[in-house]
Amino acid sequence: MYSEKVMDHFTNPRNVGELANADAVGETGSFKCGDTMKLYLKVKDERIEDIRFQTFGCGAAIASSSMLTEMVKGKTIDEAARVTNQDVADELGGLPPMKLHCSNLAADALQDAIADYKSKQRSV
Amino acid sequence: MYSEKVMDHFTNPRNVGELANADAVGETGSFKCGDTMKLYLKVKDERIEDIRFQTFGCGAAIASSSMLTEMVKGKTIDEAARVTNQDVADELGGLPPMKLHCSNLAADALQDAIADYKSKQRSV
Amino acid sequence: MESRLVYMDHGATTPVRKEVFDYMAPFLQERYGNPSSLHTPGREVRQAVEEAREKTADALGANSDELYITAGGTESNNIALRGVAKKRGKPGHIITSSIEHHAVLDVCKDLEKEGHRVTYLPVDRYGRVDPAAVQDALEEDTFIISIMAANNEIGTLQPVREIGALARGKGVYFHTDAVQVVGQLPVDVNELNVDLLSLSAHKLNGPKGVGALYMRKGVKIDPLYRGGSQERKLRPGTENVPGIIGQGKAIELAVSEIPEKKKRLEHLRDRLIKGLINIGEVSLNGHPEERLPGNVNVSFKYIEGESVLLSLDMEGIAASSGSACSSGSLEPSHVLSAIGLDHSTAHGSVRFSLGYGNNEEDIDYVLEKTPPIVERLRSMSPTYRSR
Amino acid sequence: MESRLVYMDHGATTPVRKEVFDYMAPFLQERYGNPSSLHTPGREVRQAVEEAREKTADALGANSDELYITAGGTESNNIALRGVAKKRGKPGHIITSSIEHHAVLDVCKDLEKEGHRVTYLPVDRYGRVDPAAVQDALEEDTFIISIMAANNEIGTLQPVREIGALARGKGVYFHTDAVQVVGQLPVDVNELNVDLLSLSAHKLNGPKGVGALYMRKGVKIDPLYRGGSQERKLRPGTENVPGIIGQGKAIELAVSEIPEKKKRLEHLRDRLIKGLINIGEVSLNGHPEERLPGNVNVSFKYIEGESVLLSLDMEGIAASSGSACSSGSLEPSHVLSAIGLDHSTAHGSVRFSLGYGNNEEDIDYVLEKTPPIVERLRSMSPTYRSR
Ligand SMILES: Cc1ncc(COP(=O)(O)O)c(C=O)c1O
Ligand SMILES: Cc1ncc(COP(=O)(O)O)c(C=O)c1O
Repeated sequence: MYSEKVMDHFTNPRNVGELANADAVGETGSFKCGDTMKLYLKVKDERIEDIRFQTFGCGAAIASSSMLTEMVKGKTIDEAARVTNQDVADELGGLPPMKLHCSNLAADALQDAIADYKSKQRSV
Repeated sequence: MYSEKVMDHFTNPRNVGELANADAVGETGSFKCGDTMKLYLKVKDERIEDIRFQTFGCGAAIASSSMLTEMVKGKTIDEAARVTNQDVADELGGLPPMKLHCSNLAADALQDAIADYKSKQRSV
Repeated sequence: MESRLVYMDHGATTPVRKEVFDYMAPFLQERYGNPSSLHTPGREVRQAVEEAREKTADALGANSDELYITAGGTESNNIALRGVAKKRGKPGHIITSSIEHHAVLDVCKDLEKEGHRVTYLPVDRYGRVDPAAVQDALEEDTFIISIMAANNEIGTLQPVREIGALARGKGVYFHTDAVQVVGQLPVDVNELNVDLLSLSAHKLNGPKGVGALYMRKGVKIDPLYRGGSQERKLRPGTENVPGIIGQGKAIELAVSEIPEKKKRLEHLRDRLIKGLINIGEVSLNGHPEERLPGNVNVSFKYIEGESVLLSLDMEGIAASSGSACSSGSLEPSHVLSAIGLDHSTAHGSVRFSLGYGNNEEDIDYVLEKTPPIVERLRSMSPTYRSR
Repeated sequence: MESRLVYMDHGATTPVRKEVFDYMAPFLQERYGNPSSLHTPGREVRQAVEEAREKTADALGANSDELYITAGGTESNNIALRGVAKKRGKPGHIITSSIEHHAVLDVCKDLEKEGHRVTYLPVDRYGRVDPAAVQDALEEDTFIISIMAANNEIGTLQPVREIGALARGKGVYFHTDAVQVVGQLPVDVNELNVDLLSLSAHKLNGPKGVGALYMRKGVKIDPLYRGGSQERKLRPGTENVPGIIGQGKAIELAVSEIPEKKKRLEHLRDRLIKGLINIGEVSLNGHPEERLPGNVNVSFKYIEGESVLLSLDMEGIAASSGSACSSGSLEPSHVLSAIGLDHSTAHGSVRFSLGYGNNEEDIDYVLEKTPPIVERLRSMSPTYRSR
């Protein structure tokens, strides 16, 4: 069902947990299947210096979260904003069709985190 | 499907063939399945002295014909007239249900032969 | 690495027992005649098929001419409900429950489209249908009641006997989907007042792709398929001979062993439930006592079922989940919703279904491997705060 | 007494080949997982099922997502015709032939009751449908044409390609019951312009109780059964895994051997036909050339088929007959009537269908044993006068 890469990220997820002093937090969930994800960003010079996730969800959800954090760590906010859920799925070597629409939401959580980050910048 | 007795009468039918100088001939056939039977009687002192059959039909038809000839040989015409298709089936140790109504017609052929005999008696 | 398999998904399907395999194997080899053929190779197979039918009927206290072979539980359910509705020929009313298997539920939805009216009875928090609710739901033109004998997900047993008596009193057909029960608990169609009953061989250590429909003599039904005259025209088509033979043997064995097996499985089941609950923030789904001897269904709070399954699978433990993510559909199990679980508790459900071959060591193993898995997943969960 | 079996009833069913049995046996033993399950034992079985589907599709030149597993030829035919009619939702016109298998013919009769109109095309004395007659029968609302690829009784091949082209030109679905042809002669759904095709594993040295329906992408159909999401919901129910695996292997083997097998069987067939005709007052039924490689169907004048079969059976020869007496119904075969045989000639028909394992010695044996049987039965017949 899942590729080896998915299973690797599910079994040994990267960057899991919280960031106590996060600069931004993003959250998203699937109405369809109930998965929820939370992303914490530490940003320095418009660059994602550190990132953590927490996910309630299936194997795909956990692996997508982990993969995304690897993909965007060290990227600028603008670069990171261009990463799509499809990119995450591709990087994982593909996901089962039904999982594409429900458990592959990490990029949405990132968008939410970036929005949070930007709104905080404005309000500063 | 068939009892041993049926198979015995099918394999070694008794009294098969024609009687050249028959006193009566009977014939019958099933509209339903197309089986036909012919019976030849030799009658002496109102008693069936000899009997022969010819049958175009399935195992049950052949066995029923053979069985009937054994049952009525030596009987008086009146005794023989009382033999029914059911008697033949019983004597054979039973027949498959569907065969009861199509291939078990020997007693009908006998009735026809007896009618033939009687009409010849009258016309003498 | 030693590869250990602890199979605890007997509710999904079961291994074919060696005795059953040995019994059916000749019918996949030298005994290949078509039972409808007139010749000896055919007639000998016909006889074996009829013996298997008898065994299957015997197991239900039925006559063998009330037993129709099908291709499984799904087909049995479809034939029962649609066949009776088709014969009726005009719209009417059907009573069923909201926790039936899809092979009943979705047929009912189809029948609604064809003009029938269906009452989907609610269940209590344990998943039980109230016989009084069945009584209340009866209408002038109710023509069939279909209530499963036990639920496949949460294992809850239904008051089949009471519903049967009630249906009998009203002259309404009573169908029960007994796919999860036959071979696990005693079933007697006369004691239970059942008119139609579905079973499936692969749930009782028989082969996949064969089942049966018991139908009381006199039940008026139309076939759905047409073709040859097999199964007295109710289910035409060349018989799945090895399947039928295997089913007969499997059911004979299963039923003969019920008393011993029930005791053994209930013991293992209760040990497993207790051990899992001990993990903390784990709740049992289904009825605590009125449940299938081998069924354990729990919800692990804060985490999702599929990820638990995947983790268990990596330890060689095979289980299943009512989580949306694992079902091939996107919705959480209708059964877990019907017993009132909130979305996230339903999401965290896992079923361990015990059966042939499971033993104390399997329970030990599962109780050793599960807690760290739960702990790990909870540690990743945004909703969990460890105390 | 030495007991010899010469099986010449491959049109009724065939032995499962050893390679096929060996291939499927593990799925009746250690590989028992449910292919819908998420765990490793389930996933591994899913993969094997999909490989078998691919093999089955490959054999028809189809894509594997156009191949749906069923419980046999009867179910495939029922799903094809009823499913398309159900989806259409309103009455329309169907074209079929008068010599179809009952699993097509009786479905059509059922559909007539539901308001559809059906044209049952006649056949010539060899049992051939005229493509021009199909053309002439087309009506404004014809939505499906169902013509079998080869007849099971008399072996006559139909001009499937021509009918397919014609259907394609008119945008009407074309279904063919290819149960007797797949594995015997090359079949390519694209070359033949077939939209739906039925096959059955037990006719090609696979197991009983499993078949397939090919359905071209885009064909609009409604499922008949509801339940799980197996077979993309067209045929729900836990998969008959060993059957599917066996079917895949059997069809792969059968199709790979067609060229050699066709030559071999045609040779044996023609020898047998010649030898039987030599008995005298024996006539061939069906087309002399355009027939299945293994099909021999003759009428023995003056005698009845069942009694021939019984007598052959006593010599260890397994054959079949279109005689009413042997069919379980009371009417003579509709096929033999349709090709214009009178009642008594139809009554005397016997089918020898050759296949896997038959050889020259079998033909010798049948040609040695049959003449005295015919002679004996004729000597008992009231309609026979020996010259
Ligand atoms: C309660 C119940 N009914 C029906 C079915 C369907 O049976 P089958 O898979 O044999 O079609 C199942 C199992 O899948 C079941 O658990
Ligand atoms: C031409 C034809 N169609 C359909 C069928 C039915 O197939 P099955 O017996 O697998 O249901 C058969 C064989 O019985 C057949 O010969």
